[in-house]
Amino acid sequence: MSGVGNLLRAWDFDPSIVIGCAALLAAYAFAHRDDYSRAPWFVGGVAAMFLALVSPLDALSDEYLFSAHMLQHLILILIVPPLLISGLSAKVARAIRAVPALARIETILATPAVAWTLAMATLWIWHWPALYNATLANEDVHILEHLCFLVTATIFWWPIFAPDARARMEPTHAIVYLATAMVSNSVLAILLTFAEPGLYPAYLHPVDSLGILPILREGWGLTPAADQQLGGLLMWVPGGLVFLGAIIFVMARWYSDPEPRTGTLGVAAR
Amino acid sequence: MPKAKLAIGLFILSEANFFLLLIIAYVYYHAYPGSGPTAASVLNPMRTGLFSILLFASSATMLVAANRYRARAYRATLTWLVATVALGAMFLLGQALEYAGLYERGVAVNRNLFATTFFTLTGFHGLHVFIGLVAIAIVAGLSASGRLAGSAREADAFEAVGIYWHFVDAVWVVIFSVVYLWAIL
Amino acid sequence: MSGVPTLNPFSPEAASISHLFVAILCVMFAIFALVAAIVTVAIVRYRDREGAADARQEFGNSRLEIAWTAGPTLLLIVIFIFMVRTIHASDPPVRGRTPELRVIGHQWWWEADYLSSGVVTANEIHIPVGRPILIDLESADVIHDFWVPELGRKIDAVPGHKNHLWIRADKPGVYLGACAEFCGNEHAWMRMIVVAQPQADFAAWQRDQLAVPAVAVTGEAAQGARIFREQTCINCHAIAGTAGIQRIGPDLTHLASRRILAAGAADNTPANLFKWLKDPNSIKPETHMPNFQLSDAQTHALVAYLETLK
Amino acid sequence: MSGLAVSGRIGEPSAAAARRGLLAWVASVDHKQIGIMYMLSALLFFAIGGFEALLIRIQLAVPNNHFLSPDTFNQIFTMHGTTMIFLVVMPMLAGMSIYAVPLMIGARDVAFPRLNAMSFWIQLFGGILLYFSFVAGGAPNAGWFSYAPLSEPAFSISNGVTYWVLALTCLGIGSIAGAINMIVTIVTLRVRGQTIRRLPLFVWMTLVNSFLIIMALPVLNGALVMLLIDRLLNAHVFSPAFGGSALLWQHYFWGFGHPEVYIMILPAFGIISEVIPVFSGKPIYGYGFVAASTVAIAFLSFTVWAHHMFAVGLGHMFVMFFSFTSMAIAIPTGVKIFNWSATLYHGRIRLTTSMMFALGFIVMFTMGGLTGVSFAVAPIDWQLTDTYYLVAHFHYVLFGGTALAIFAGIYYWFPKMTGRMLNERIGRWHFWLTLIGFNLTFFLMHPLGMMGMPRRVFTYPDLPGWMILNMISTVGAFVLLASVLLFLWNIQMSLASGAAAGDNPWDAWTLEWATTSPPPPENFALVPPVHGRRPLWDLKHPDRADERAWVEG
Repeated sequence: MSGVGNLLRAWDFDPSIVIGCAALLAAYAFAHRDDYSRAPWFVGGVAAMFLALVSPLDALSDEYLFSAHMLQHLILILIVPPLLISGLSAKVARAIRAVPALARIETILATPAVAWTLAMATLWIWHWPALYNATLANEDVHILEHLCFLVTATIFWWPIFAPDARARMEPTHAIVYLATAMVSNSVLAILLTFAEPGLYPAYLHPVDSLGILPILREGWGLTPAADQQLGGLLMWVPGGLVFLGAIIFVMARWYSDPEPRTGTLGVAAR
Repeated sequence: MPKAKLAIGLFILSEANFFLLLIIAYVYYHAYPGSGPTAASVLNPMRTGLFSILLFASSATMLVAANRYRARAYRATLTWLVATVALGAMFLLGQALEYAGLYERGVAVNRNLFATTFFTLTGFHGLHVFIGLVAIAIVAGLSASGRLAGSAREADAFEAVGIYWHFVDAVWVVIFSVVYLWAIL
Repeated sequence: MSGVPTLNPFSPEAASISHLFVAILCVMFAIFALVAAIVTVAIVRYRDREGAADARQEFGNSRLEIAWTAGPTLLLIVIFIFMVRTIHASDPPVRGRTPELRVIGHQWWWEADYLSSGVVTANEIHIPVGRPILIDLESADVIHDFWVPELGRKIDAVPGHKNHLWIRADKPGVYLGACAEFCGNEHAWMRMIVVAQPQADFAAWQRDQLAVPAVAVTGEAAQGARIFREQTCINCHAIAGTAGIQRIGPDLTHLASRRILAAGAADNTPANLFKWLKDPNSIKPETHMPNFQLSDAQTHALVAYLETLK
Repeated sequence: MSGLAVSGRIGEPSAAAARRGLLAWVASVDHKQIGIMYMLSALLFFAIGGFEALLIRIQLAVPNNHFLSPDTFNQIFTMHGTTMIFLVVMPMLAGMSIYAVPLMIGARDVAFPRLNAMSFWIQLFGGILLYFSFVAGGAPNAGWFSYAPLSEPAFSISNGVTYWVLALTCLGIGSIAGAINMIVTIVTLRVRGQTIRRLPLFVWMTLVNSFLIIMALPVLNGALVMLLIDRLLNAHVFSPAFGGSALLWQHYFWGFGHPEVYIMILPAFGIISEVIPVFSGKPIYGYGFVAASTVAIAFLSFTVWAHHMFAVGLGHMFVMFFSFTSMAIAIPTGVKIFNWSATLYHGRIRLTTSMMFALGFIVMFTMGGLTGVSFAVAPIDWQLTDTYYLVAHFHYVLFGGTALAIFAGIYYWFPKMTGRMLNERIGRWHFWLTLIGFNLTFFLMHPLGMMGMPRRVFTYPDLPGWMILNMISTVGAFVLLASVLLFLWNIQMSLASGAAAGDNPWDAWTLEWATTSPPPPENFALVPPVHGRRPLWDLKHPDRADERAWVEG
């Protein structure tokens, strides 16, 4: 199984990623120097992002498997942003809002309609075969794609996980917001799952630089058709479950904080 | 929250699902067309495109009508409603002509799977346009007889009809791109 | 063969399923007993009677909730892992192997074509013991489902959608099978048997099946052969060595060698065959086999002929 | 209930109040009368569907039986399934929601009373249309999910399936209209103080359920439309012989069909979540978790449909994903069962008939849920799907689950609807007969399936053990018949001479018990103030009001 060995050794510490992650951590450490209580979340987010982009998963995604690439994107869209946001402390969030320019940006971007449209548009547009194939052909486009996903996803999750309660959406609206996003995500996923194989030709005949193609095809049974199906299913089911989890989380948060009293007991409410 | 508006929103939700199913069927059989006519071989995107513009225009006129209505300019409201009905009717006429042309070339609903799914999809959309026209006509009639003079309830109903109409157009945007534009690509 | 085939497997594939099933049954029973016990205890303990304590006004306990969400989740994850293993064990991938046998579901009988040897038979599938046979499963009309519970999973025969399954038996014997997907009027009588034999016997059986039966020239049998030719029989049925080549109904070349008649509606005895030819509906109501209003004499002759087709 | 200030909306007096006699019902737009008509129509069809069930059991009592011809048998079981699902369970639950929800939220009526009447009459019309097929050349005979191509004209010559399609389309439209009406009612007509978080769970589940209906029924309608075009305009969307796809129908049908299963159980969950707390004298345990798990179920129910298709050869990838989601959906369901059980503890349990049915529900539904999990495990499904084990499974869900809950609800709300109590002694008999008859009929179907008996066979060979099990099941069916007759007799007797109910016979705490029984056309003279989830409890125990307990504990 030297092939698998090659795969496991295929770490690619792309400077842009290493530096980017380091910068993120530094910025966080500076901003939160007096309170590291939420740091684990943020660090977890950065770690997830780092692993998704430098580990063998990246090698698989770029060269071999649509499904692996899908997994990588799901991590960037559904796992990393919520973790990063949850890592911020309310204090820092308020500090950011204190800067009028930033505050204005947040008010615009955090508008549910805007955030939703941005995120979903990004998701759909980048899966359009022409563009998707372009990302596989050209590394810069690929990096651009990943940045798009990260940024718009962060904007998308902000109104749900924002550290400052006032920046969060009203629960019932949040449920609709997430549910509709889940539907849009599922429709795209279903299209990918049932589309004819070869939607993304690059994965039909990979240049087998790691010599693992036989293992993938026979050993794991990932023929191009199966690979594309698996990709769609990953987006559909685990992806959908993340949105569902978020909905449940919102409801749990909602039910757990006591309601303001309406009128006084026994006495008629006028 | 206004009742009629919420109700129409929910209705649209269910309608959207219904059309999604028909579209999926069309796309599915687009991959396995079998013998006989295909979208590319028998459809005329240019011509249908022109008629589609009429339909989209009717959405605009409906917006203006709603706008005039809010401004309590009921005469103008009526005019714009009539314009909307006229545009919608022309779109339906265009669809009728298209169907007639297809039948002459022997493309009937049971000719092959493309034909079946095509007529099902566009036919049901046509039906929805027609229903929308009836609704708008009723609203126009009410406003003509001056019985639309905006109590909150009527305003709510007016908006509901408008939302439904915009939905019908939005569905056509999807159908037109999936059926006609895809055929050119 | 036995009372509860799904729990009494005769192939590794079926065994892997039944082991998992037994395990799951135990888990299910444990959980059921738990819930039943919880409810019963509550009823006994907190029943409203003289001097019973007032109901305690409590609203819930998040720790408990998380516990009984996480518990089942873990259990299901374990089950899922075992399931994945069983899926591969009970339904191994085809890996480009060419099927040896094609089974086609018809309303309401099973056609079996041995692709390698060319044997064609119906409702009675012979397999060699101990060797997995790859079946290519198709349907001629509606959806049917091939199911021999003692030998493994069921799988649908879907028109326009080819399916494959492995079938194997560890011990010689006769295994009952049936169509498990509702397929119309005679769904109930679309049964089959799988006969597992030692390799030698299996080879012998194939040889016999390939032999072209001698067409009787004298006596009742000859008369029956003529009836078969001249009545409309040959419009649907094939018999090797005769003009009958149609494959609409079951191939009758070696009808007399089969154990069952009309896909399990009756045992294959001369008496039943007589009844069947005289009035098919009396054995299998609403079957596609028409009633040709044959006289008793004709029917006897036909039976005599068909009984020669060993 | 005096000394309360008015905080509920009180609309114009109902149109029905003016009319008398039958017309008062036929022309009624009052949610109480329409709700009752829904339930009565459901009872009528329950009688018919039950009769069909008896015919099935008689035919299967002994092997090689000739009581029914195969085609008749197929028509009967098709009609039995379709009737029980679309003409009994759905209208019954819809009727209960339409009757109880406006009362529970302190409203005068539903948001659109006329639309409400329309939904009822169109559903009734659909039911009549379905049964008209019997005199129009034969009832549908392709099973309640009418798998293509068996349901295509090539294999189903009679017009039965066409009637089935048309009838179901009507029922679909009616249900969607009703669901829209329910949502708008719950969102816009709640009495002041009753926030979403304070909704009675029955109302909450009705709300979620209505969304399920709005999302799921159009899927069915879409599929039906295409099947209809196949049948009437001889197109071939679902006939493989002409390039169509048989599996597309299955994807569509189960895309609707599995949410449908939850459409038939969520309101039942709601009833249980009202009955168990009231008769335990405690608030529901873990309100938030019960409410949230309902939402989880609703979403998951759209991701599991292909577990009905494990046997069609989808490929292992699909199979594993769908069994994963199918197992996942068991988790929120389990959460509910645990919360109901926990509600019993430290309570003061009054074993009324209603409560007995509710407790019976917990145990019987658990059984159905567990066999359901065994079907989520694909290899087990490969052995047992389309056998009597499956028949047993969904009867434990729909009878042991939904039907028992419906009985619980009827015994609970009958006093409110009629002003008279149902007889508790007959009620207890009814409960035990139902439980015994139900388990006699369906429990032994589990072993029957394991022994290899496929479902939907009009008869079966005389294999060892098959006959005795079938015979017992048939006997059980007649015990069930007895229990139903007892129930009808109880209703009839209690209507005539039942004890007067009073406003709040159960000492319950949701708003419907704050008005007279039966309620006046305008529902409430006064709606009590709502400060929590149990307004009437708060009134009775100002010192131990929920809100205090909430804030303090």
